Amino acid sequence: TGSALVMTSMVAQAQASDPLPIPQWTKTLGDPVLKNPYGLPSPFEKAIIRRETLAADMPGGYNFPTPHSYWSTTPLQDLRGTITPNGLFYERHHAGVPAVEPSEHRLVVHGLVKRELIFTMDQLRRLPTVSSFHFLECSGNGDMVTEGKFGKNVADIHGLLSCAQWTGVKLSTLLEEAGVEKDKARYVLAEGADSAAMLRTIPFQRAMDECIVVYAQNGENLRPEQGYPVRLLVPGCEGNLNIKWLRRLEVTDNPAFSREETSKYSDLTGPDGMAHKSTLIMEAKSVITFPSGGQELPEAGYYQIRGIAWTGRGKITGVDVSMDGGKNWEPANLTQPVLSKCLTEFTLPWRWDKTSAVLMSRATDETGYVQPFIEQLFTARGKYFLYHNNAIQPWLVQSDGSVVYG
Amino acid sequence: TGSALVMTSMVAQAQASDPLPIPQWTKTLGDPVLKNPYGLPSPFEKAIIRRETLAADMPGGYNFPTPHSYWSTTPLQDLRGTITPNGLFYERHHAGVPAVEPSEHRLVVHGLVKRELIFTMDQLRRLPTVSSFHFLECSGNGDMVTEGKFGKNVADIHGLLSCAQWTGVKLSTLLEEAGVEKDKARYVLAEGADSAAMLRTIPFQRAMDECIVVYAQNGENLRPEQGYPVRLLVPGCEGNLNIKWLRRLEVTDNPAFSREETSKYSDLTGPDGMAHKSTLIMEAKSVITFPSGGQELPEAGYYQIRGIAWTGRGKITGVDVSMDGGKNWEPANLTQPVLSKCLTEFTLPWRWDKTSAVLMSRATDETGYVQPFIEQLFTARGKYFLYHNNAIQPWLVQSDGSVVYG
Amino acid sequence: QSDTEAMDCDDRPFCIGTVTDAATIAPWNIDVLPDGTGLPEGQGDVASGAEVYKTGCAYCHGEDGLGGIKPIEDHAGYPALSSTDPTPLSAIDSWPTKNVGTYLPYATTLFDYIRRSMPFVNSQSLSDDEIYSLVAYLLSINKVIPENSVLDKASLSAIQMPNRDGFTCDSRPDTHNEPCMGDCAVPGDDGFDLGVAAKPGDDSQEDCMVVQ
Amino acid sequence: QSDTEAMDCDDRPFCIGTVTDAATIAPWNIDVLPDGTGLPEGQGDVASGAEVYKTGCAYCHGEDGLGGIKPIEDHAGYPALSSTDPTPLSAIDSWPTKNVGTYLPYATTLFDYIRRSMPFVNSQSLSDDEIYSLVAYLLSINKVIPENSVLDKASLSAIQMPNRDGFTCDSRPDTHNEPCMGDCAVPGDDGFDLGVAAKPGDDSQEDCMVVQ
Ligand code: HEC
Ligand code: HEC
Ligand SMILES: [Ca+2]
Ligand SMILES: [Ca+2]
Ligand SMILES: [Ca+2]
Ligand SMILES: [Ca+2]
Ligand SMILES: [Ca+2]
Ligand SMILES: [Ca+2]
Ligand SMILES: [Co+2]
Ligand SMILES: [Co+2]
Repeated sequence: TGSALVMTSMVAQAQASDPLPIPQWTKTLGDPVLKNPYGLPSPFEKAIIRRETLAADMPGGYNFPTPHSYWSTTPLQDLRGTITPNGLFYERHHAGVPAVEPSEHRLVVHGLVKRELIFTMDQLRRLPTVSSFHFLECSGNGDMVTEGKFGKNVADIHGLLSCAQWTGVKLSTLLEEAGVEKDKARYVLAEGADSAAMLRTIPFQRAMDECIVVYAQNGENLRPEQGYPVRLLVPGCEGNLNIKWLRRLEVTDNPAFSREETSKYSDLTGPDGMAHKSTLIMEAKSVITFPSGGQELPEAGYYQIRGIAWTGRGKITGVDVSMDGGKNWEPANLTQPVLSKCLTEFTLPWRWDKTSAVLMSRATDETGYVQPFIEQLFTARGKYFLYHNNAIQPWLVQSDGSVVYG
Repeated sequence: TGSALVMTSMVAQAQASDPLPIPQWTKTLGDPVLKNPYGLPSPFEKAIIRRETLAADMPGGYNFPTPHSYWSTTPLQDLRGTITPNGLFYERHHAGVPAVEPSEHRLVVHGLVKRELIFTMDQLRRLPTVSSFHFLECSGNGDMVTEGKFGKNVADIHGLLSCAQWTGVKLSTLLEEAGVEKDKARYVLAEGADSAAMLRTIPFQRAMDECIVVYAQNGENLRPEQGYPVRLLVPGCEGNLNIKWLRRLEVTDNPAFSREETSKYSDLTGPDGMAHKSTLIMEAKSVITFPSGGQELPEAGYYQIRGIAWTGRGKITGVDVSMDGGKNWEPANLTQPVLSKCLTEFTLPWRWDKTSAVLMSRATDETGYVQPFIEQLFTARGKYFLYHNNAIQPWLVQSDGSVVYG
Repeated sequence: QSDTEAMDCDDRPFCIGTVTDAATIAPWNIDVLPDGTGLPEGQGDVASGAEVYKTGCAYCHGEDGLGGIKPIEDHAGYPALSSTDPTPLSAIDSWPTKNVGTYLPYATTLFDYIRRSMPFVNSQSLSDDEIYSLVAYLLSINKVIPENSVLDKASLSAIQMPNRDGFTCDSRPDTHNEPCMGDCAVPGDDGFDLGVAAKPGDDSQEDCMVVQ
Repeated sequence: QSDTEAMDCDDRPFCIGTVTDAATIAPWNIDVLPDGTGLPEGQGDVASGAEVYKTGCAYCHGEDGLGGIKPIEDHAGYPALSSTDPTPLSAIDSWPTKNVGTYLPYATTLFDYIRRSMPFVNSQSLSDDEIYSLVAYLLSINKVIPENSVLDKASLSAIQMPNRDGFTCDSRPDTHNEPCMGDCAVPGDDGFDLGVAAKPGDDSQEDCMVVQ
């Protein structure tokens, strides 16, 4: 399985005249119930895991020095639908994954409030909940492309992206409970309990309208790699803003300008070396996950082109697909329901005739914004931009059926 | 964590004057990325697993003789939202879980068709897909209640229920590819590749309109316990109909009347001992998951009543909640989006004043059908009915905060 | 014949999936329908079935098919395949023990089930003659057929099971509950309408299994 | 004072969450804002900072803060904390190496970051004086302040970083692409409009960080 399609039809054809054998698993008892009280994938799926991008595929010191400030990618090219199963959710940590004891963990809410509050996890879980489906994406997703490195497959290039159903309490609920001083409040600082103690500045209106303090991920409690027992969720905004292992929320009248808002995670605006201070929103993006880099088409005939699209500005309204390098486009089908600030699956039927073809997808969102080509981003931002690379991703299907970066 | 709420607020109050300690995890590096290439829950979540219902809680030989024809329950009282994470999806097997090799597995489509076809998994995965969210429920869910046994918690009583995003190819696509003879076809027989080789009869219209041959579950390939590598999905219909480890689909003009359509999984219709031959649809049902059996309220004050509702007849249109044993009801909030033949989450704010209270929920679906009391089911079906118990579930919150069957 | 011709591609939406034939499928095509379609050639008598049962089935289902072997204490035992009361289920009013004799509408179900699922730990290992003999034995001890019966395709198809009229189609919904919001009656109160016994369903119910 | 009064329940939507105070929170309240809010009492000079750096930081960040220690071959090294070219980033046109001197808009960021995150394997272990001295040292080797600097709350707050004017607010979207469907130009074709350099954003952008 995995991404490699083998030439099964000819093999099956040759065997078609033999009576079907009865496999051993049809004649003997399988594993009992509760062999795994917490279930695991089939052993035949052992290639479907999170991975690092190999240094050999990213020469030049692209990969970070230490596995504690590093990432791992979701194998998006091997997934279907829009949900990322929890065990395959991408990682991006700055001091590894802390082993937080939930009964000891505390969340402090203070600053420009009438009453400073401390919450235990039990207290947080009592408060009214919201549940919604949202993607998370690192603003560095795809940054190697801006540096002229390309990676092999979707995971390498776009793998810092996942999607789940999140449940928690609205940040506004916590702030109202603390008696937030709305006339003075301009920002909320959010800080983590890992040893990086990541600090980010949340604009107050976004904090009140959008943010959720979440503790459940696809139904069960958060995974350690996603911030167990509690994290901040800022739908549609860069992963780093969504502080994991959340321990403190401070309402302030001034922003922090933390290191992750200046030295890192800030973007050059153009050739003059100026930079943006805050670029929170992840703009509309899409990528074809099949056929995509590293995969192979076994024969001519029908295939379903498929992929995912997403935007931090609400709903995806369309995804167009080109099979000729961008000269002509067709609108793809969007799997319903299309949700706001969530992955959207797109599909399009295609017949391959063994000629080489450059496939690409182009998303449009509810604001009318259209996913750009990378050359447009270089024009707008200069050749040194790094983050928020939402450019169109081309894949070249070669005449032998193998797919590489287009 | 788990279901037990501890009295943390008084403890926290007493400690409120001590400066917050800095935990060890805030001062030292945590685990590196890719410690678990396939991630796992926090060790602190080890109580959140699938379980059997203990014989001590279900006296009288309720539990089946062998772990190979048996079940395990989803801890619904510990989950949030509507997605069941794959590792906690309920099990119901008849010969254990076969270790199917996906490259060897075949799906045969034959019978009243122009051309008999064999599919490999690679071939199935090429065909056009659908992805949608649906619950699966065993028609025996809650059957012990009809026999006067009650179990302790939601998992015990209603735990043969889970929900996921499913991706696969429509059964109609496979049947059209085989050139199904629509004028003659009345049923499709579906058969599994485990050593029970479960056989069920699917009505032809339902097969063409509704059924999906699925291979992905919450984004990744099916779990072995859910039928890896391919199963049938019949949205809204009893779990047993959704044949796992699907190996054969035969279009016929007559039904099978298999053992699982006669001896088992068929329901007495009334006191006269007559039975239904086919009761495929799971009717509207709901259950409060908090506060529910086995849980405990630590103090008076605000709580969010929450639960899940579902129906095999489309969408849930409302869930009403009573806090006084059914005399008075309030409409609960339904988490959006409400999807067809899928779990729907409902919530309702509540203030508990330490007096005992009987809580219950009552679902209504788009057909206007209202979830009944069990006494109504006994009247309609006689005292010996077993399957399709979708009765209202009462929970008694006692004055000490502990919750038991109502 | 080219590969494309063999695949029948011109006539197919996708041309994915390999064309095969009945002989290839035969080892998996094991279902038996109520009219006997699918029954193999072969035959078996009650005495032979008793022998096969004694060595291959009795240690789970009990010597006389009355079951009850309990591999796990406090759990149910392996199911009985017979009972002491042969009255069809639809004719009694006591806690029903659904089993082979009292409940099955068709004898073919018994053949089909044994063929695909039994013995439990080594299924699909019996010969067709052995299955006919087991069906004969089990129907005999359930007092459905005489002890001197010999079953084959024709005679098994002809068996009329005692409970064959005991089934109707799904007639649900079979409750009607008003979504009362205030001052409501509950079961046990005089004002609560418990409803009535459900009417039998008729064969027009769209999901119903109806033998033509 | 009853528990309820202490909890302030009458004035709160839910009365969940325990009331606390600044003294309790203080050990976690470690952020430093651009105007110096949050800086602790204490001070440190460049020479002391050089000593602390040598024993606690140099083995990762390099003897002169030029970094490059590579614990994993083929990966990047630990980041440099200085560079050989002190020109502010916004004044150059070559591949930017963002670092302490050339990029940070506020010196307080450096204090805040070291205070919360460094040393990497044993964070939040430095004294306030040590942090002041490290900041002094790092700003000194970055040619932002003189070697004889002594930093404390007031003097650190007063530092004007070279790149303090190098930032504007988010002005995206910064591309405009027509959803052309047929016979389209692509980048490289004459007919394709690559767009223009983005205009700087202004402080009214709703998410922007603006210091009052
Ligand atoms: C190791 C135990 C074991 C052996 C040996 C065994 N069975 Fe079974 N049998 C079972 C179990 C367990 C079930 C119930 C399976 C289920 O419901 O999933 C069953 C069910 C049945 C049923 C269905 C009963 C009903 O009420 O629906 C029949 C008929 C049956 N067995 C016949 C046989 C025959 C004939 C043999 C020998 C050729 C045999 N069994 C050997 C364990 C066994
Ligand atoms: C064991 C290695 C190690 C040690 C020791 C260490 N650091 Fe670091 N330092 C790092 C890593 C790794 C990063 C980048 C972390 C990240 O981006 O997540 C870093 C980042 C920094 C940065 C931010 C640089 C920038 O460009 O944004 C500063 C400043 C810094 N360290 C200062 C110090 C000081 C001061 C000390 C000693 C008190 C120290 N470090 C000790 C590994 C180390
Ligand atoms: Ca105060
Ligand atoms: Ca044929
Ligand atoms: Ca083919
Ligand atoms: Ca057949
Ligand atoms: Ca409290
Ligand atoms: Ca502060
Ligand atoms: Co950004
Ligand atoms: Co049923």
